[in-house]
Amino acid sequence: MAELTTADIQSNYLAQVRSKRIMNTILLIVFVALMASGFATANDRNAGGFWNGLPMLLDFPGDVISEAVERAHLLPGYFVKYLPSLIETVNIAGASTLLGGIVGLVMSLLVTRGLAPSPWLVGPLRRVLDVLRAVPEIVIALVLIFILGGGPVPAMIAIALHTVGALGKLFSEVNENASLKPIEGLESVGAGWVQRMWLGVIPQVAPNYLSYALLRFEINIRASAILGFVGAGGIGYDLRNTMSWGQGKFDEAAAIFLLLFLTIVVVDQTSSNLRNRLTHGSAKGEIHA
Amino acid sequence: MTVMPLQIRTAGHFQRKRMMSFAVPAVILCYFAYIFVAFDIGGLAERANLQNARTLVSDAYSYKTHVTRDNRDGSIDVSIEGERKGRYLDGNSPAWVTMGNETVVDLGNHHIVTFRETQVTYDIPGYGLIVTEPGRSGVNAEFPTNELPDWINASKNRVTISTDAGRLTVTRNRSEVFRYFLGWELFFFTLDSPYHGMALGTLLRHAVHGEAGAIWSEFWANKMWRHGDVAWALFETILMAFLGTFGAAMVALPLGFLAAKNFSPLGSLRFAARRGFDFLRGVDGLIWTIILSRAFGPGPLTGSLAILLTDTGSFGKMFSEALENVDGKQIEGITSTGAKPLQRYRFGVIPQITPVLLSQILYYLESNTRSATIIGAITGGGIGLMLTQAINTQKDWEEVTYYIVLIILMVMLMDTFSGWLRRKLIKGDEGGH
Amino acid sequence: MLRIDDLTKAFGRNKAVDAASIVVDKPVMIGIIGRSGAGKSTLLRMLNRLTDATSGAIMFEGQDVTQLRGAAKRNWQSQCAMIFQQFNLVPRMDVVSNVLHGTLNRRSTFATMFNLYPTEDIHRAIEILDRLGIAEHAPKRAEALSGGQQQRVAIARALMQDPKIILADEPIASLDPMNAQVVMQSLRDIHEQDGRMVIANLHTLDTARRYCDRVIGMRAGRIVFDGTPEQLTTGVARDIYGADETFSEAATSTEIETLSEEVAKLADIAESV
Amino acid sequence: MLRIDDLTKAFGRNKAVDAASIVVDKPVMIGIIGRSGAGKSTLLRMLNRLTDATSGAIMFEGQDVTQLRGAAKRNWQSQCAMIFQQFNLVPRMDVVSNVLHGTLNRRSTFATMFNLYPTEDIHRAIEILDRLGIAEHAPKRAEALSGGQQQRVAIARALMQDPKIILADEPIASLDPMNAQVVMQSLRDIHEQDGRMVIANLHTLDTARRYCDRVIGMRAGRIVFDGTPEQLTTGVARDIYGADETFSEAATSTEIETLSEEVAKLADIAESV
Amino acid sequence: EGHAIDEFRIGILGGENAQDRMNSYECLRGYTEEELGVETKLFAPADYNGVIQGLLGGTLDMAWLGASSYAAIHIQDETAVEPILVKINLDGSYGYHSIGFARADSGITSLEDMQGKVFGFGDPNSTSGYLIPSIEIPQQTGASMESGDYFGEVKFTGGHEQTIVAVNNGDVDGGVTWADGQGEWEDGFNSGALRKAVDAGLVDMNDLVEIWRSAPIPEGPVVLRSALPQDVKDKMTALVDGLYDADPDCAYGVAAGETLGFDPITHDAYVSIVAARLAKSN
Ligand SMILES: Nc1ncnc2c1ncn2[C@@H]1O[C@H](COP(=O)(O)OP(=O)(O)OP(=O)(O)O)[C@@H](O)[C@H]1O
Ligand SMILES: Nc1ncnc2c1ncn2[C@@H]1O[C@H](COP(=O)(O)OP(=O)(O)OP(=O)(O)O)[C@@H](O)[C@H]1O
Ligand SMILES: [Mg+2]
Ligand SMILES: [Mg+2]
Repeated sequence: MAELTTADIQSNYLAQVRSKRIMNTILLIVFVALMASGFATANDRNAGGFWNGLPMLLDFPGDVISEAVERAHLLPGYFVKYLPSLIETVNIAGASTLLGGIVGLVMSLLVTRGLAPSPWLVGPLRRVLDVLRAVPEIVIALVLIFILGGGPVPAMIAIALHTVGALGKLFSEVNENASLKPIEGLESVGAGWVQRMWLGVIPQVAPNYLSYALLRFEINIRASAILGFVGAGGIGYDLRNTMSWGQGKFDEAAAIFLLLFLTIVVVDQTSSNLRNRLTHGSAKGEIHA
Repeated sequence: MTVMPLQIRTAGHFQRKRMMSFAVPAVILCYFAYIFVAFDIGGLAERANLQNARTLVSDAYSYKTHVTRDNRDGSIDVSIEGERKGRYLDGNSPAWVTMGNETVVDLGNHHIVTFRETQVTYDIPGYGLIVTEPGRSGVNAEFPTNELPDWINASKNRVTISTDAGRLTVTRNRSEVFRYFLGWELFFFTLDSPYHGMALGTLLRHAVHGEAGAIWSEFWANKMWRHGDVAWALFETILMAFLGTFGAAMVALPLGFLAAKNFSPLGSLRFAARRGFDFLRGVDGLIWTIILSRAFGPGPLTGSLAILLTDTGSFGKMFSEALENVDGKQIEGITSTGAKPLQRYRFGVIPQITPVLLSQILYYLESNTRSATIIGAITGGGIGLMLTQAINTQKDWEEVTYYIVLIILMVMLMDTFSGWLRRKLIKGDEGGH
Repeated sequence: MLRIDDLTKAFGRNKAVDAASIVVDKPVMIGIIGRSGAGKSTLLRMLNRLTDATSGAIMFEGQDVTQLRGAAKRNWQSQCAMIFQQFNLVPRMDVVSNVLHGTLNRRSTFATMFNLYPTEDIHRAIEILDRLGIAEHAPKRAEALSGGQQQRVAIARALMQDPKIILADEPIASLDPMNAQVVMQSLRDIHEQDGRMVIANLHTLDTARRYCDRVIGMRAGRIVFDGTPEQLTTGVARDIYGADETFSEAATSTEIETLSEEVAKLADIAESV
Repeated sequence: MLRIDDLTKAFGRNKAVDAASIVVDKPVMIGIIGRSGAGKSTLLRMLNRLTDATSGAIMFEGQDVTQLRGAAKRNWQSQCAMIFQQFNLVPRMDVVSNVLHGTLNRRSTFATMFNLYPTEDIHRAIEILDRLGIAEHAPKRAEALSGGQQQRVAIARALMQDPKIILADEPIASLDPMNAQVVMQSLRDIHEQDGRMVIANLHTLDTARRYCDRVIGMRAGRIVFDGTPEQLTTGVARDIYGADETFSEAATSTEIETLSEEVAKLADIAESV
Repeated sequence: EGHAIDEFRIGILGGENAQDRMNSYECLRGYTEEELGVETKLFAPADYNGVIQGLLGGTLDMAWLGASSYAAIHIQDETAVEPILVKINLDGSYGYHSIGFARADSGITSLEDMQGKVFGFGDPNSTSGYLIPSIEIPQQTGASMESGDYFGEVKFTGGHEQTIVAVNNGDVDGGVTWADGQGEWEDGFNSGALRKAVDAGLVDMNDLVEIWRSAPIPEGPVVLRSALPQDVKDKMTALVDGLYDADPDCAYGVAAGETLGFDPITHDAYVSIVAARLAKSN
């Protein structure tokens, strides 16, 4: 390589700066144009415009809150009334996270190169995971409601399937970072695949798995509440029925909303504390005995 | 030192480990048992309607053509999926329907249904001839056997015969035959289109001869499958995700500074911002949609704003965490040159957090495509609404399948796109634009 | 009892082991020496069936080991223990569990998944640890032990397999001289007391000379020397290592001891600054 | 020109700098030495106004620097460049941009927000980089450079400020001896050729001796020595470092060089095995 | 009141495929655009509540509501909308029925047989799917509609279609949906949710039996937002009123079936529905 003079470096650098500046400007313009035209399109396709609607933003919450405040004394009764629904929602999330986590765990081991017992299955199974992740829960739930009828089971299956996809991928990323040495050690003693995975991989990755599963549980609680909206049971279903009744049942809607919101916040906080502890050490004692 | 005590201690230790390793699966099993009871999964087996499942699956890859006779005026109507849009125009009919005084419907495999003046007959190979006579007094039917097989459902006023070849329903007013075919009929062109039934080669020839635009618009405006509308709906869904995600990012960035320990001037302000984020996140996007629909009405803007609100909560939290983790050395380096506060943020902070923020935003773009589908299903619009409606009206499962496939492709596409963008931007980025 | 015939392993066009033939008729302690990349590890890994051979055969007591599949292969692995340079233990599990992993092949998958090891196995594991002088660490996690201790746990796991052959792939390369000596002595003891065959890849000439009954030299995948330690002259060593005149035996081995000591000393000084 | 009067900085009850007074009447190169925690960094940071003084004054050309606020303070900072032990560059931005940060105080906020710098500034930045021998790295990201190169980028940024004073807080503490020498020589050159005042905190006695015109010793926040390098005897050093009889000058400095050389040599030998 | 408008927005109530609804209203949209000279848009939210919120918030200008949905709006804001027209059946009446039905093979033939069984409503905002049966059935059974009181369990299925499928599947033992009550049971009556299910081949009416029928329910009104300028209201009233005569095909689509057109109506026709709804509120 020929020696560059300072002047060369200067002009090269200036050229580079200029082209970068042009690139950035184009990027910025494209982004701004996309945002602006996107907003304009959405605004145009909407029944009410953004600016007209802004002053009315608080009308609906106002209605709900004023009715709830008016009949505040009834709220505790509603809490009790809807507790079973809440438990159902949490159970849907819990069962589907567990189920999805267990299947996702197995899937993740099957799709991690280096761990998979049959390498030719890795590609196809990964596509399966991609598809499972891509399908919104609501799609599966609606179809299953058609076959199985309403209730918690379609929601559970729908969320579990999505969870398999999501956790399967995250777990396999964790697996990729697991050290292969212990696994080779176990292989050298003649351990089978299941033994290698269970004794060699799982102890290494368990804290990360748990952390991801907890995060998924948080997400799944929301998902299960949402699926209630389409008839899959749980508290979402009650919320939808009272909300859409409108005035006259807003107090119940408010109570249900509070119940759900508090649950989400509590689960969020607890799980993020737990996750922090899991990923930032202090995970003393064997997670996996 | 003898190892005896150690051996005994270790054996005891293993006893405890054994208990532990059984305890975890046992707890999980107990929970599943509880769920089994609480969700009445046992009763599900009998409630599950396999007939529906079969209908769904077979309808997903096949279509049915209805041949309907109005028993009062004798008029006959042949239409695909029994829809007006799929109706064979007067005088036209598929080859297996022979119109005339006696209309003969050949269901294949020697299954023949004949509409006569006053009678409707169905000749079933291996079973015999069924003769029905719809009239004022009901549907009088004669069957070759006394004992009716379970694929015949007959009452005084209605007879339904379902075979592998098709299905015949006779009531006092109407006689109707369904014949099932594989495939998604009329997917490209409806019956009234000049291009219907054209072979690909012919079509291409037409296209080359300047009809490409016409062919495209015939396809795009297909009344049965409405590809144009579906494309709009997909676009609307992606639009909601796009506006919501990037809008939220723009709102959350300044708020993130407010909530970050090392940038927020006031403790109370920080606390308020954090609780605000928790609230925005805690109330799900779906509920935001309902709340917003009073002010903004139905439409994609409402969906976008709902996503924007929820994600402002998520991004605010993540951004403030990213800001709390910034390296003070760079900021100090910039400060020591006498840089103004804005310059300090621009060069000390922004270059550090852009990769983190960008990757999080782009990750959300994909997941919001799914959220937008759901939000659309409940109020907004877009492909989610089309899907729910198609499922709720419970016909045309091929349409449902079409939508599901499109949704999956859309989400996977957004996933690929955001992944690509993430790699591209974070690698080549020189500190944001 | 062990007979290796024309064993070859090719990675693409590169032959890691090239037509190696070895005959061993009684349990001896064998050291394999050679430069980095000579194919020592690959040879051992083929013996344990961690790597499949490209061609050739490994006959052990009349059976062709390279042909074994599934359970039979795993059964062979359980008879032929392997010790690794990096110990390859499960770091998050306790020492006894790691030792008990030596019995995995004999126990049902279900039992091992739920820690259902027979009490006598547990007792034996402790005895083996005691024999290797690390019984008091039994309840600790493997990762909490020093390198030398971990390697002894690995040896304990190997012994737990009650193997006919112990393969050791540079067992002392990541250890300091003190620990290296302990580990090599343990292997020697096992060979002498239990009469097990030991095949160890060794980086250093003098270790091979000191502990082995027979030394095999490899170079570029081929076996270029096979004889007693006495036959291993500096000339031969120069041949194996492909070194030129400047080759000093010291550079391959004892130097390590001096070196690490030196460095440790220097580090101490630096720290005290 | 620079006069520090009774400058004190207290963190809670702990006085990091305790009534320090220094008078400098012409641009010299000053080295400040002292143990870790002696208050060297705090003193420099007060000079640059990164930290506010608790009491006392810093007079520069008749102006009390400690009283400056807002734009005036930032203006002072731009005249008084600072170099840090950890370089404190923006690692994701290219080298030239980092150097151009030295002009931030002079340019409008708006222009700099969009990375719009005048062409002559860019030319000058590259000239400065050339002077420091790292012009060919100009378009690279700062993080892609070695420690010594990064420190030279930091010096380039300082020069870009065209400052009256350059403060350097242990500029060579994270560098290897080779790079340390290059960096110190650059500072010395700048001092000699441009006639700028340089004040450097140094960890090692001999560096201070070799490169500085004047050495200030600090101990527990107080200035305990202020004189020429020649006046800095071992006894005085022992005083500054608060060391007892076993204090060997070598332990504070040159040893580092020998040590690393030694280690490098040994590593070479080890590698050649 | 009285500001000129710059666009006109028509809401379409849930129940049918969104795109189908849009398509059948397309002709009305064209006429409106012509008549008012402003851009006209159609909106088809997923459920009743979407339209209700739109009318309450003033983001929709016109919709054809169910009686109960109209009552819901009226209760929340008396001044939000005013009813203008109602659809007339072929026989000149303007009502329909809530029909209770069960599976034929379940042996249930009347409400009495439903005691202790699972009962399914549709959408809580539906007149025939919830409001009217929830008032008339207790009058007949003498017990409330609370789960466990008379019926073993009372559920909302979410909509008419879901109720039919739920009953057909045996998910619920009996349910209510809407039908005009004319024509024959085997065909699923002349119009209504049952008829659509039959036409789609979803259910076989032989498998179902009628177990209950409500008193006639007034058809829901076409409403206009009250705040619209008077001339807009007049024009739209005239347009929809004359739709049947001007374009019967369009009227068929808009009215979702055979009709004799629309007749004027006032709030008075819905007083009892409002009362019923108030009675069901807390
Ligand atoms: N998995 C593999 N894929 C490709 N080539 C390999 C693989 N494993 C080993 N090799 C190659 O085979 C040759 C022999 O390697 P091997 O590890 O057996 O040498 P070694 O004598 O054990 O060396 P070392 O002392 O470094 O452990 C080397 O050239 C190496 O690069
Ligand atoms: N931000 C701070 N808050 C509280 N105490 C501080 C702070 N900065 C420095 N100190 C304290 O002030 C004293 C002087 O610290 P300073 O960093 O100036 O020492 P130093 O001589 O630069 O040491 P070193 O060689 O370790 O950099 C120390 O006791 C230190 O703990
Ligand atoms: Mg090796
Ligand atoms: Mg310091």
